[in-house]
Amino acid sequence: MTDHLPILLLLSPLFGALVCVLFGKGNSKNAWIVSMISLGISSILSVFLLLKVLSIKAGDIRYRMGGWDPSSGYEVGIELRIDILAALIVLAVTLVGFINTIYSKTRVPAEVGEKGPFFYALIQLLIVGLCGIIMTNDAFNLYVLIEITSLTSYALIAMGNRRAALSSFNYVIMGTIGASFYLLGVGYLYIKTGTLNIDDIHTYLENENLWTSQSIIVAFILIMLGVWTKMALFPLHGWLPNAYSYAPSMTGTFMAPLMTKVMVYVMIRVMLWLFGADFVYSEDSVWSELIVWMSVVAIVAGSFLALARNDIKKMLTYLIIAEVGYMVGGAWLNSLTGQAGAFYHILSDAAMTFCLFIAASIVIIRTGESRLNAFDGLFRKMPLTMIGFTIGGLSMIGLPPTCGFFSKWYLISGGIESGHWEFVVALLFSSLINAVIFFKIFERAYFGKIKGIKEEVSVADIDMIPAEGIKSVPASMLIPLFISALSVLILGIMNKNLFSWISNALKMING
Amino acid sequence: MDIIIASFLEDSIVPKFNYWIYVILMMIGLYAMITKNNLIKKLIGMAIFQTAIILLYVSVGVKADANIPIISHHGEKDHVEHAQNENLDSASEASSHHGSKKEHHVIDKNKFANPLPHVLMLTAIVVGVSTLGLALAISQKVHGSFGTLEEDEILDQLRPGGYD
Amino acid sequence: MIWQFDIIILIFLVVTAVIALRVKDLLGASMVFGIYSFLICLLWAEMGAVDVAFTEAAVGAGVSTVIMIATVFSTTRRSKD
Amino acid sequence: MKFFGLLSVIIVGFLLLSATKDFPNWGDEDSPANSGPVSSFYIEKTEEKTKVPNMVTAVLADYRGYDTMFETVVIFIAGIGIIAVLRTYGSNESIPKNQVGDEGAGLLARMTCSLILPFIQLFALYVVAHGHHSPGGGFQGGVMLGASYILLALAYGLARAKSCFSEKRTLVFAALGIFIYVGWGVLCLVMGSEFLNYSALDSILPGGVEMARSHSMLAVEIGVALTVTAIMFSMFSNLSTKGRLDKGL
Repeated sequence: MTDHLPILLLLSPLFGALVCVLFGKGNSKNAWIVSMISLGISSILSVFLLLKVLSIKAGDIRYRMGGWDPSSGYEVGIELRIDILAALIVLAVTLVGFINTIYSKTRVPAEVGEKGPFFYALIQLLIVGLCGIIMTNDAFNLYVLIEITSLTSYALIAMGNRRAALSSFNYVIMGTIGASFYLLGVGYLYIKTGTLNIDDIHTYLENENLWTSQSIIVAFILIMLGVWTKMALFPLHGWLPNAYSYAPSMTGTFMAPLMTKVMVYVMIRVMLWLFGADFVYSEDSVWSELIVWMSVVAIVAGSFLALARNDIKKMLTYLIIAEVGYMVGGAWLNSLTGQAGAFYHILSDAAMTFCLFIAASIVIIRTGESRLNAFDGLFRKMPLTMIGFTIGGLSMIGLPPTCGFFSKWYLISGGIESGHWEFVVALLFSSLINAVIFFKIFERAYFGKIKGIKEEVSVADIDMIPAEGIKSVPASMLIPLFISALSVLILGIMNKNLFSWISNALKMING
Repeated sequence: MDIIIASFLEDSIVPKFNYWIYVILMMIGLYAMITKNNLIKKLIGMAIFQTAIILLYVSVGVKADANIPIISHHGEKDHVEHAQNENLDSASEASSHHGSKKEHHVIDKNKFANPLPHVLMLTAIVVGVSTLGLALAISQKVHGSFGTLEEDEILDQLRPGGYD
Repeated sequence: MIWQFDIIILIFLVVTAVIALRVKDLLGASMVFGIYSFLICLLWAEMGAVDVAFTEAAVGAGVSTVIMIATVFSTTRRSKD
Repeated sequence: MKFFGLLSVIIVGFLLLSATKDFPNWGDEDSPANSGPVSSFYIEKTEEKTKVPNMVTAVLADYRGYDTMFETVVIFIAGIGIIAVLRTYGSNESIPKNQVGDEGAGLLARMTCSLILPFIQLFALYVVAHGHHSPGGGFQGGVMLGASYILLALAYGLARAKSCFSEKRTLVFAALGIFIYVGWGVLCLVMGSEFLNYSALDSILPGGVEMARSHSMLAVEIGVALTVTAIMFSMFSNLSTKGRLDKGL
C-alpha cells in the first residue's frame, strides 16, 4: 500500500470535501470534524511519504496514473514524481491546512455562518490542488491544478465583505492572465517537442539542442510571467495585498503562508527540471543577472511599501511581497547554496507567515481595530498572543534561534558565492526595515496605552466584524499559534539536517 | 500580379494565418481585460483571451489531409479501400502486411488529426466556463454591495473611507 | 483544412470580438459574444476537432452566453464603455 | 492605465509573433507535435489497447484520466464556489403557490419547449453513452442535459424546474458524479494496481482487458455527466436570481 501514498494523500481531502457538501446541512460543526479527520489523515500520510522518500537512495518516487508504461521512451499517461523537496512542501501544506482547520473552529460560524460546509469543502479542495501541483510531473496537469487552486481561492476570498469581493474580482483577472500565460508557454513547448511530460520535454530539448530556438525562449518568458503573476513578484503584485487582507480571517491565515510559496516551488521546478540549469544560468544569456536585479527591486519595494502601511494585515502582505523577492532572487543566484537557501526560505517563510497571520488575526478580532494602534499595551492584556507574534516577528527580522535567520544566512552566503552583492545588500537592508517595523510594534505593545473607544469610523470598519473584546482567547486559536511559533523554532534548530537534505536533492537535479 | 499575390498568400500568410489571428485575438482579449472599465466587459475579454489560446492549441493538431480523430468502426468503405490498396501492392509488400491482417485495418497516422490538443482543449474550455461562472457570481456580489459594475464608480465610492 | 474557409471565419472572429467589446449595451455584447462562440465552433469543426467543436457549441455558445445574460438581467444593462 | 495596458499588450503581442516564425506550418504533418511518439501512440494504439474508436474519448478518459478527474473537480468547485459566494438564505425561499404561474415565457414558448425537451434529454443521454463511437461524451452530454433544465426554467419558471431538480438534489448529483469517478479509480487501487488503471478490473468486467478499459470509460463519463448536469443547472439558477433561488428570469 505504501506505493500508493501520493494518491491516497490527495484522495483523503477530496473525499472529505464531497462529504462536507453532502452531509454538511448548514452545520459548520460536522464539516469541521470531517475536515479535521481528512486533513489529519493527509498529514499523517505525508509524514510517511517524507520518510519513504528519505529512505530510498534513488532520489524520487514515480507513480504512473492508469499504469501506462512509456511508449518508445515517452510517457503517454500522467506521471507523479516526488523527491525530497516535494515531500517536504507537501508536508508543510497538509500541516498548515490541518492546523488552520483547528484555528477556524470558532471563526467559521462567526464569519461565514451557514456556508461553513462549503468553506471547508473549498479549503480541502484547495489543499488537493496544492498537493497535486507539487507532485505532478506533467506540464498540462500542472495547469489544471493551478486553476483548481485559483478557483477555490477566488471563491474563498469572495466569501468575505464587499471589499473582499472586489479584490477577488481583480484576483480573477490577474490570476487568469497568469494561468493563461502559463498555458501559452506550455503550448509553445508542446509545438516544439510534442510531449507534455516535464522530464520528456527536457530530454527532447537536450537531444535536439533547441535551446536557442525563439519559441523555446518565448515559452520560457511566458511561463515565468505566468508563475510570477501567480506568486506576486513586485511589478505584478497588485492583486495580493487587498485579496489577503480583506478575505475572511481563516482564509487569509491559510492562503498567505501557502499560495505564493507553492508557486515559488513551481518556479524552481520549471527552472531546474523543465528547462534545466544549463539553460537558465547559461553564460551568454542575461536571465540570471536580470532576474536577480528584479528580485532586488521587489525586496526593496516590498519593504518600503510595508513600512508605509498603517494596517496590520496590509503591512504583512507587503512583507510577503518582499519575501517573494528573497526566494526568487535566491533561486536565480546560480549557486547551490542560493537555491537551497531559497528552498529553505519557502519552508521557513510558510511557518513564520502562518504564525504572524494567526497572531494578527487574533489581535484584530479581539480589539476590533485593524491598524497598528491595535497593539497598544497588548503585552499586558494578551501576553500569550504577543509571545507568538514576537517569535514570528523575530524570525521575519532574522534573529538567531529562529528559522528566518538560517534561511537568510544561506541566501546571503549564496549571494556572496555567486558575486551578486546587490542581492546581499538588499537582503540586509530589508532585514533592517523589518527590524524597524517590528520593533515599532513591540514598543507599542510594551509601552502603549490601551485605547478605550475608536475615534473615527471609516467605511472599511463598517465591514469589519465587531470586536469581541480583549478577554481570554479560545484554545482553538492559541494552540495553532503556538504550534506555528514552535515550528518556526524547530525549523531553525533542524537547519543542519534540512540543509543537507535540500542540497542533496538539488545536487541530484542539477546533475 | 494576381499570381504573385496568390503565391504570397499561399507561401507566407496562409501557412501561419491561424497563428497571426490567434495573436490578434489574444491582444484584443488582454487589452480588454486590462483597460475596460466595466466588469462584464472585462469578463468578455477574458473569454476571448481563453478562446485565443484554444485556437493556438487546436491549430497545432491540424494535419493537411487528415480526418477527424475517430476510427470509422463499421467502415466497410475503409475496409474495401484498404483491401484494394493491398491488392495493388500485394506483390511487393505482401509479407509486410501479413502481420496486420488480423486487425481491421492498418492505421495511417497521417489520416487522423492529432487527438492530444483536442483533449487538452476540452479541459481548457471547461476550466474557462468555470472561471467565467465564478467571476460572474463575484461581479453580481460586487453589484449587490456597490450598486454599479463600473470600476471607476466603485473606486469613487471607496475613496472617502478607504485607506490604501 | 479548407484554407479559404478558415481565413473567412478567422476574419469574422476578429470582427465579432471587436464588436462584442465595443457595444455599449451589455445584453447586446453578450449576444455578440454568443455569435463569436458559434463562429469559433464552426472553425473547430472545420479543423477536424469535432469534440472541441461540440463542447464549444454546448458550453461556449450555450451555457456561457446564458449565464452572462442572466447576470446582465440581474444587474444592469448599462455600460460606459 | 489605458496607455500602460496598450503598451504591455503590444509587447506581449510582438513577443508571441516573433516566435511564430519558428513554428511549423499550419497543417504540417511532420511537426514534432503531430508526428511525435506520443501522438502517434494515441492514434495507432488506441483501438488496439482500448477498443474505443474515438481517440479523443480514450485519451480523455483513460490515458489522461487523472486530468479529467481534476477537470470535473474544477466544475464542482465552480458550482459550490458560486453557492458560497452568492447564495443568500433569505426568508422568501418559497413563493406562494398562486405566483408560480407568473414567471416564465408565454404559451407558445411553453408548448414548443414541452415538445422538444424530451428529445433534447434523450439526445443528451445518447451523447453520453455513444461518446466512444462518435463525438461527445460526459461533458457534452452533461452540458446538454443541464441546458435542458435551464430551458425548462426559462419556459416554465424556476420554481417548476426546481421541483424537478431541487438545490439539495443538485448538490447530491454533483458530489455523486465525482464520487463515481474517484470511486472507480479507488476500485482499481483496491484491485491491486495503480489509481485509474482500468485494466485491473478485467476480472469483474466482461470481455477482457481492452473491454474493461472501454467499460470503465463509460462509467467515468457517466460520473462526469452527472456532475456537469447538476452544476450547470445550479450555476444558472444561482446567477439568474442573485443567489436567492426564488424567481428566475
